[in-house]
Amino acid sequence: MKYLYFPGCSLKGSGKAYEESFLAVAKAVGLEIRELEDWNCCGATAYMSVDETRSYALAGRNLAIAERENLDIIAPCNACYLVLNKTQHALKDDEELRRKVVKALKAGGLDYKGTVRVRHPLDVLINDVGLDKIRALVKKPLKDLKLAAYYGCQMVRPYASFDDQHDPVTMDKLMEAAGAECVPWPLKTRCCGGSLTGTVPEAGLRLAYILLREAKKRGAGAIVTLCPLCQFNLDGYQDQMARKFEKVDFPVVYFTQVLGLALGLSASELGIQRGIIPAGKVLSGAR
Amino acid sequence: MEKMVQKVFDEGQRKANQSYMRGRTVTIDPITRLEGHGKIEIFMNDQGGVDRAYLQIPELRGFEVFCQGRPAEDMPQLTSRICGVCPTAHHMAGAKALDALYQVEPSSTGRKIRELVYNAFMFEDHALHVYILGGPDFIVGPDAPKELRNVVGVIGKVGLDVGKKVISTRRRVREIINYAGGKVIHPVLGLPGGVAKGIASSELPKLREIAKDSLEFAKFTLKVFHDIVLKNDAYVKLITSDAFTHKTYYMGMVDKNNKVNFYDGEIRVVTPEGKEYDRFQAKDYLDHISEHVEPWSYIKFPFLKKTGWKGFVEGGESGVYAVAPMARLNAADGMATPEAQKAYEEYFKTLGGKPVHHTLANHWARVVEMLQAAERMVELTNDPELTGRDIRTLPTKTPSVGVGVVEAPRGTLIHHYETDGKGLIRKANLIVATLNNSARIAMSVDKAARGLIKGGVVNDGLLNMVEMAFRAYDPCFGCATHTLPGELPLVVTLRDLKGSVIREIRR
Amino acid sequence: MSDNKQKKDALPRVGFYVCHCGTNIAGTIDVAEVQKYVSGLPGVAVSRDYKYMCSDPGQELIARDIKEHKLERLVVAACSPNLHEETFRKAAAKGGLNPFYFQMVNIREHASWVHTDKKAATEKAKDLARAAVARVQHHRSLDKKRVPVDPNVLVVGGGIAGIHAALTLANAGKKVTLVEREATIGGHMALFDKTFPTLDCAACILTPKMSAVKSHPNITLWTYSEVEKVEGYVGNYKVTVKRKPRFVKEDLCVGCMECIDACVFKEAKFRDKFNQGLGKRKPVYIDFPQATPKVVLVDPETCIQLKTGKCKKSCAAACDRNAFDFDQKEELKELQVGAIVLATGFKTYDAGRDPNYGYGRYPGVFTALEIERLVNASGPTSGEVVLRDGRRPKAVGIIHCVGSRDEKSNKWCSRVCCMYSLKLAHLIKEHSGAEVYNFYIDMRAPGKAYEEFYDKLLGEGVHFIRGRVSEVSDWAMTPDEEGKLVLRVEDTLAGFVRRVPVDMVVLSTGLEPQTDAQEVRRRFNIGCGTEGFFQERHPKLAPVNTFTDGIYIAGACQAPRDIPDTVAQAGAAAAEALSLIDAGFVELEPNTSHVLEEECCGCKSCVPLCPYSAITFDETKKKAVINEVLCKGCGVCAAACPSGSIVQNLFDDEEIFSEIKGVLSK
Amino acid sequence: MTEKFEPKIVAFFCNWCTYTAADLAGVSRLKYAPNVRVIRVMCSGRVDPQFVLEAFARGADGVLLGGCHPGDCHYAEGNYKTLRRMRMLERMLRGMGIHDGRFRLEWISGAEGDKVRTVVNDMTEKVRALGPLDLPGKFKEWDKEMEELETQVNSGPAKGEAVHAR
Amino acid sequence: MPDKPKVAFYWCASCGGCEEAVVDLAEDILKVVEAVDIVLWPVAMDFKKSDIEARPDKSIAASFINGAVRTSEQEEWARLLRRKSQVVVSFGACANSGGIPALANQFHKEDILKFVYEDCPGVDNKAKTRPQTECKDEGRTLSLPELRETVRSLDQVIEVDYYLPGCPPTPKVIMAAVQALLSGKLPPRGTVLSPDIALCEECKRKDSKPADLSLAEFKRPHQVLIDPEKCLLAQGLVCMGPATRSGCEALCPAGNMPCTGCFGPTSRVKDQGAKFVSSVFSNIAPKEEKEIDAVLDGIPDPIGSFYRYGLSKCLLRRKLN
Repeated sequence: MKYLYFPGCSLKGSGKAYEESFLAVAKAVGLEIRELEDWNCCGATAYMSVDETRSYALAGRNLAIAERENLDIIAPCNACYLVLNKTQHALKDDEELRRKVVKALKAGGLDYKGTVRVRHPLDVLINDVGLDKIRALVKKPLKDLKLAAYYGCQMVRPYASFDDQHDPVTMDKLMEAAGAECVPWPLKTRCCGGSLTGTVPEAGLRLAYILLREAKKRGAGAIVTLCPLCQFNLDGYQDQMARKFEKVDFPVVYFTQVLGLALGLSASELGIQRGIIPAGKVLSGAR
Repeated sequence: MEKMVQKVFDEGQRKANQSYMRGRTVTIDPITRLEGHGKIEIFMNDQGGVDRAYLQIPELRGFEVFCQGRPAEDMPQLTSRICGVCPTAHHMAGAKALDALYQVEPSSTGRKIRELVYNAFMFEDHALHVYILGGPDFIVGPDAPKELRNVVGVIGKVGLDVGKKVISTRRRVREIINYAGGKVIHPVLGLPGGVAKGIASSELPKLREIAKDSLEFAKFTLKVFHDIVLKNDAYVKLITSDAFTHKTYYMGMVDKNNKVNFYDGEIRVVTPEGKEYDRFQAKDYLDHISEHVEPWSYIKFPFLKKTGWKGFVEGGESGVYAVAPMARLNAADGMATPEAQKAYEEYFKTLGGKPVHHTLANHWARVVEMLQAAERMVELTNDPELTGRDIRTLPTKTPSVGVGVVEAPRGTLIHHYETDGKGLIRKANLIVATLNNSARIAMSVDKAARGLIKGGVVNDGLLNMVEMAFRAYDPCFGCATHTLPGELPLVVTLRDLKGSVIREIRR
Repeated sequence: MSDNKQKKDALPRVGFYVCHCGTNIAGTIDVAEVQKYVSGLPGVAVSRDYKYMCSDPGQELIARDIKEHKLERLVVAACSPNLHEETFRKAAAKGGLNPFYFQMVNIREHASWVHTDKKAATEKAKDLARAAVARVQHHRSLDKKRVPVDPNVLVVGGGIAGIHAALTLANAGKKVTLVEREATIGGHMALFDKTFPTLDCAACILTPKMSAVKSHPNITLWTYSEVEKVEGYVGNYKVTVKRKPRFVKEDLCVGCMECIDACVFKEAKFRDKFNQGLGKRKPVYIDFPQATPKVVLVDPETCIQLKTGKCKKSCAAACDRNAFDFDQKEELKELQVGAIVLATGFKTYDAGRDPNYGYGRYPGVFTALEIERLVNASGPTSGEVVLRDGRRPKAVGIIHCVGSRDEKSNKWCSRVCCMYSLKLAHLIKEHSGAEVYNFYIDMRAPGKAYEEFYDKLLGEGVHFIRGRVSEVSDWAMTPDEEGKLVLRVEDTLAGFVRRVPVDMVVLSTGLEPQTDAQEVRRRFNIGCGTEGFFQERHPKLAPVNTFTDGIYIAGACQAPRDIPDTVAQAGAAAAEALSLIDAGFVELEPNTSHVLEEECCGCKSCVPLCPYSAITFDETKKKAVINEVLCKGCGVCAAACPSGSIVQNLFDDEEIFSEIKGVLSK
Repeated sequence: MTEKFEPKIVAFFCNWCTYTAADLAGVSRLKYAPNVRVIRVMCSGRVDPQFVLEAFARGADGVLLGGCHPGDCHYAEGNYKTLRRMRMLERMLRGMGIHDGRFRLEWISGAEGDKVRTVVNDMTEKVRALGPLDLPGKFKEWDKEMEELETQVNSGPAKGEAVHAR
Repeated sequence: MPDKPKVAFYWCASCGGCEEAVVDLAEDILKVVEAVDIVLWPVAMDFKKSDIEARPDKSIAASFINGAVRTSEQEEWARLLRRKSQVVVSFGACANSGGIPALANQFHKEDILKFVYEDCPGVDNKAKTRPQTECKDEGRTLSLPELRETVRSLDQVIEVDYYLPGCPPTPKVIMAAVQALLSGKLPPRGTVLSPDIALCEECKRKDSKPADLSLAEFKRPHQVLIDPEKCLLAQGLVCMGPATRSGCEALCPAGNMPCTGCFGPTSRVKDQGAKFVSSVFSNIAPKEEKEIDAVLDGIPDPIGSFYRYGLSKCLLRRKLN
């Protein structure tokens, strides 16, 4: 199974651990991953709201490059995943827009027909690799590890392409395949505070805090997520939360890290040490 | 010059002069009594003699092209529409090409049914030409008034009973084709590996009867030819006269004993001296035959590849060759059946040994072949296998290329198909009897014209002579260009060297 | 070709009329120009435009012209033939012209209403008119066939709609067969405790009608049965009904229920469908005390005897009438009826489809139907409003429009939810004294005494919050939310987001077509709308008719409906059926096909094509023959006859070819 | 061609589904392209491939055929018969060089007024893009090659005079 | 023989099979020759075109013209005979509907010339010489007529009074027609002189045709051994019989091969191919598009199969570019 990997800015920066663990896991389950050559910003952040057409062109460029190889793109960052998907849809539905964007691409010696599929690693692991294969590959089942599976807002909305918008379950299933237990909680897709933590801190922090607290209350040992932004938000601001509300001190890890451990990869190759709130101990149940 | 020719001239002179008075146009009949028309352009030199005469074929149908994409098994039926006079020849060549295409050997019964149908066809087609198309030239006579130079005239000459006999024999022989082939014109029996329909033993007695009578009729025809033609000095002289003579290569199909065979065998070519020059199988025809294209005719001019195209010239140096009865007899060492063999020997004895170069001898050769066809019919109708049930072997192989050949009344006929895996025609090539003769016919016309036209005198008798030059080949330009024959009236145009029209003779 | 066709040289005299339809047509199409244009066409003797052709004077005009101008053909350009073809055929007849010497041109639905460009619309009208004029010249004079109507009626569905229709018909003296899929009639209404807005007891008003059905001499009641097959045509339907085995002889059982007590299962332990799974039942059971027929039945899924054949059958033993028969087989019965009333009802929206409301995830979340059973005196809790763990709720939130007015699920308003939510609010408060919150988008109370009912509840102190609830969750933001279900909702009147903690959430689920509505409508050869409810012939003028004559629809199978409307519609359907039956015969459209015997070569190509086996092969003549009574005029055979030897009346080749030529040749 | 080409599309609609849908579109006042001329038949199964060819031969740039959805035919299976024949007809049209876009078979139920709108608009645009088919015009054009001669011969050539056709 | 009706036979673009068919009247031909005065018959008798031109208009009782029309000469002859004749009989499939040659209407002239003179195997033509309407040979100017793009039926060129169907017409229908003409008992103009009912009527296999074929597969003749008794359609072979006019007494089925439709359709059908499709394919077994296509693949050349003799009369007339 061959795929093109679109890192986006996060996985090269704050989300390095995500990249490391994702690539390691992909290797372990036998996915052939090649980084998209000469990729550029996905066009997320504020750009969309500033100039739609251009940001579509920007994202379109990545799709165009991918199309030449006619392989699926894997975008682990939920923001990239959403924007590229959005672009994909927009270019399909809006003839006018497509004309403009393709014109722009042509100027760059590219073209886009609209054949590329944008995939999330979770989607690929669940639907292309399959739980059975993963169960078979698990070397160290993560017994008595309790997790709160947190999907964030962007993976399921608006394109619930492979899971339910309100009550997604795929990551829970995957974690269970890894031997872990997922606590039932209703906040799977609730806002993590996102950029608000930067702009309206009190709001942002509160949102993030609620997630952590609830997860903890429901007996989870850690939140497992699949979005570098969420991970950063929940993991990074806990000291501020401590000051504002209470000390939570709750690890937030990537699903690829957890899976990696179960597959018998080492903590270091999965970048577990990179987390601000140390997750080693909680996950150590597995080691 | 011969008395008769002289006579024709004087006559012509008179008419021509009169017609001058009538406003410098002479109107002459179409080339009639052959399947397919020609167009003759005669260029005069200053002396009023012929500089060059062209026989042009004005149409083309493109069967090879519009058959593309069609299922191969339809080809025998499609190509039979190339010519309704010899549909059976095309049908049979097509069926044999399908055998090769699907690499399937026809069941023995299937093969015999085909042979019976085919010999029946050769017989009736020759009969048609002898009595109705070509025959009048001799039986009634070349100098006879035109309104008598036709089947009615023939009947007048040989008597109504004979006329009726001709007609009834043809009808009955054609009934054989009708019965075994579904239709006599455009039959439907041919399929790869055999035939569509078997022959019921209940039919045998009738078939035997017809075969027997056919043989009798063939013998009778030979007698008629003796009595009316060979006993007439003028005719013999005419036949052997230089105007109707060309020394070229000759092609025909022969069995393993080098005897004439219409349905199957190898293609043999002899030199103008009558020596074996080439012998090959149909599938290899492209190694031996090429086609030359002239801008002034839709017909193509095949030639012997090894010798090459040297233009419209005679002799061993030129790749021009001939087919059809006379050629077949030249190319073989004898006939395959006793009666025919006797006639064969007499034919060459009378015409001064092998090979015979006199175009008009085709008429006689045709009668010889009628005998063989009839004798084969007798043989086959007495063959118990003819009524076998195993009439067709189903093909199992994937089709790709197939070439089939038969000897049509008018000469060697080759069908060549190439298909995709589903048996749909990708490419088709048809080298048709008359096509093989096209170069020699063109030469005959030129030679006849040169030999006969002097001082710009052109008249009916002359035109008929020119017609005779190629009517003898019983040519079918319909076949030759895979055009629809008969759409064009003959136009003879006399031009000076500069090409301006001195006189146009047309319908 | 056909004898009574006119000769080309003498074109029949055509009268052409184009209708303004007020401004409906004239507003977009230049009718004067059309009239003028057509007047110049070959064969046209009269060409007029008129305000309302369908009006009496309009029809008079036609009748008069036919006489005065000796018209031989009639063309009217107006609305859809589905609306007024009959009208103008009658007008033609009135003028003494065979009604089928008429062709209608649809320039309203197909032109003026759907186009804005006047010029183009007018051109289109001209083309269509020209085609009709060309076509009508080939028309032949025809007569409608009359076939008798069987006076018996089939009613499908034993809900309030079916019950009312059946009784109405039976009271009119017609023999009625009422077929119900469940073991008892009563439908959804039997589940309810009270009905809005009067709050009168559902049972009290329904059960008398149910027993009336049972006891009515003209009604045959087949419950636990389903329609398998429907053949025939208007007035003459042949229906096959499947009767499922109850394993209890219906005629013997008196419903004493001794057997139920005697069952080897001492405890009732199986899901009780009738009670929405809130209660339990035994393998031998009866849905509810007033079930009609009052006959027990045995569930093959759970009965030991039926599953293993090894049971001591104490139930059977307990029956002193030997009503048990464990060998009962399903049987097929055939009916001959002239008309059919479909009252197959609805199903409620599956609340599980909105995970954000947590149905199935949080035990405190209920559907409205479950509450209906809870508040019902004869329900599983005998009227006690309690949570699944038995606690009494202190606060209850009722969420409206679950599965209604929602892009993601159903776009339509289910029409009854607002009112039944109000009813439930009242009953819950009454039964439990809890605080009740209604979360609504709009309050829709458009019926007699409905708005007043709403006012009444406002008076009772029920809370109303205008806003669509975004999620129901169990995480607490504040201590007082602990252990509660919290509804998040934007209060669109107050303009901020509320979190309302409650103990019980009620989802007012909307109404949907029955799961098998599609199969059913195919079986009866009628249509469904895009939303899946049965399609009426005309939304206003034929609300209980379908496109198949003799088949009528009533109740929520056609669209969400409350009880009063349903009953009214059931009456209407019954009346339609009666008018059909009492006419005694139906006139069939003469658009049937026939074989030109001389020309038929007997290739049989047409024989297998007829869906109604109307075409047979005459072995002696070696020709195909069409039975014109069985023929329904689809024309498939005419299209398929390889030698063109089948003619369909009103649609024969010449007519259609001339129409094609007509629309195209300017 | 300066002014926009307005395609002529002939439609055959079955009475029970597609024709009703078109009525519904009207009742709902949906707006769509005025290029279609509807011919009503009781069932799409009545539509003989000859009708389609005739429509093209008479000058239609496109032909639209509307019937009930498979399984929904008012006459049980008429639309399957339509589907089968028209699949073959499509092959034949291709064989005669008529672009696929010019012939269209659509299943439109009585409730799908909106589909009538979208299909008609879409087809109108697609056919507009293909340009005029205009067979009647082409027939004339093809027959031009005969005209010159026709006049010559019917006026009758003087006896014996040559008639050359080039 | 002045009082005998004058009759002309002419061939346009035909294979000569129609003349053969006349010759096949055999003994009967003498009767015909007795009864009429043949003023033109190029294939068998010598006559002048000028004779024809010299005749007063409408002086020929009947002209029998066979062959499709593909060149100017053919058009010229057709028009001339039309002018001189009271009745023109379109003789045979080619004249009636283009016949086999009309299959060329699925191609273009250029395709044909290019293949025949350049791409055809065996052609030795480096110079890519093509026959020219005008060319010089050693200074001598020669000309050839131009081929028409389109092959036409006779009635697409001149008005036709009657049609004799078949490829070729059978002696039976020919005699019937001749007698009708001689007796002066003429049917309405435009009539096809053969029974106006489809071929199954006179097919020996008729009774063996089951009502419901619902074919799941079509077979090609070479793939199966054909049962000589059973209906050919029932054997999965494409037999045009049901969509073809009778009169030939089902010769091809008698020859154990399917009818290919040479007698054309009945008077009630405009387009033989379309009508055949309408009938046979309505009732094939599958319902799903994919499966339907699979069945249709069994007929790789629909045009050639359904319009073998009638492409000129297909409502679309010829292939567009």
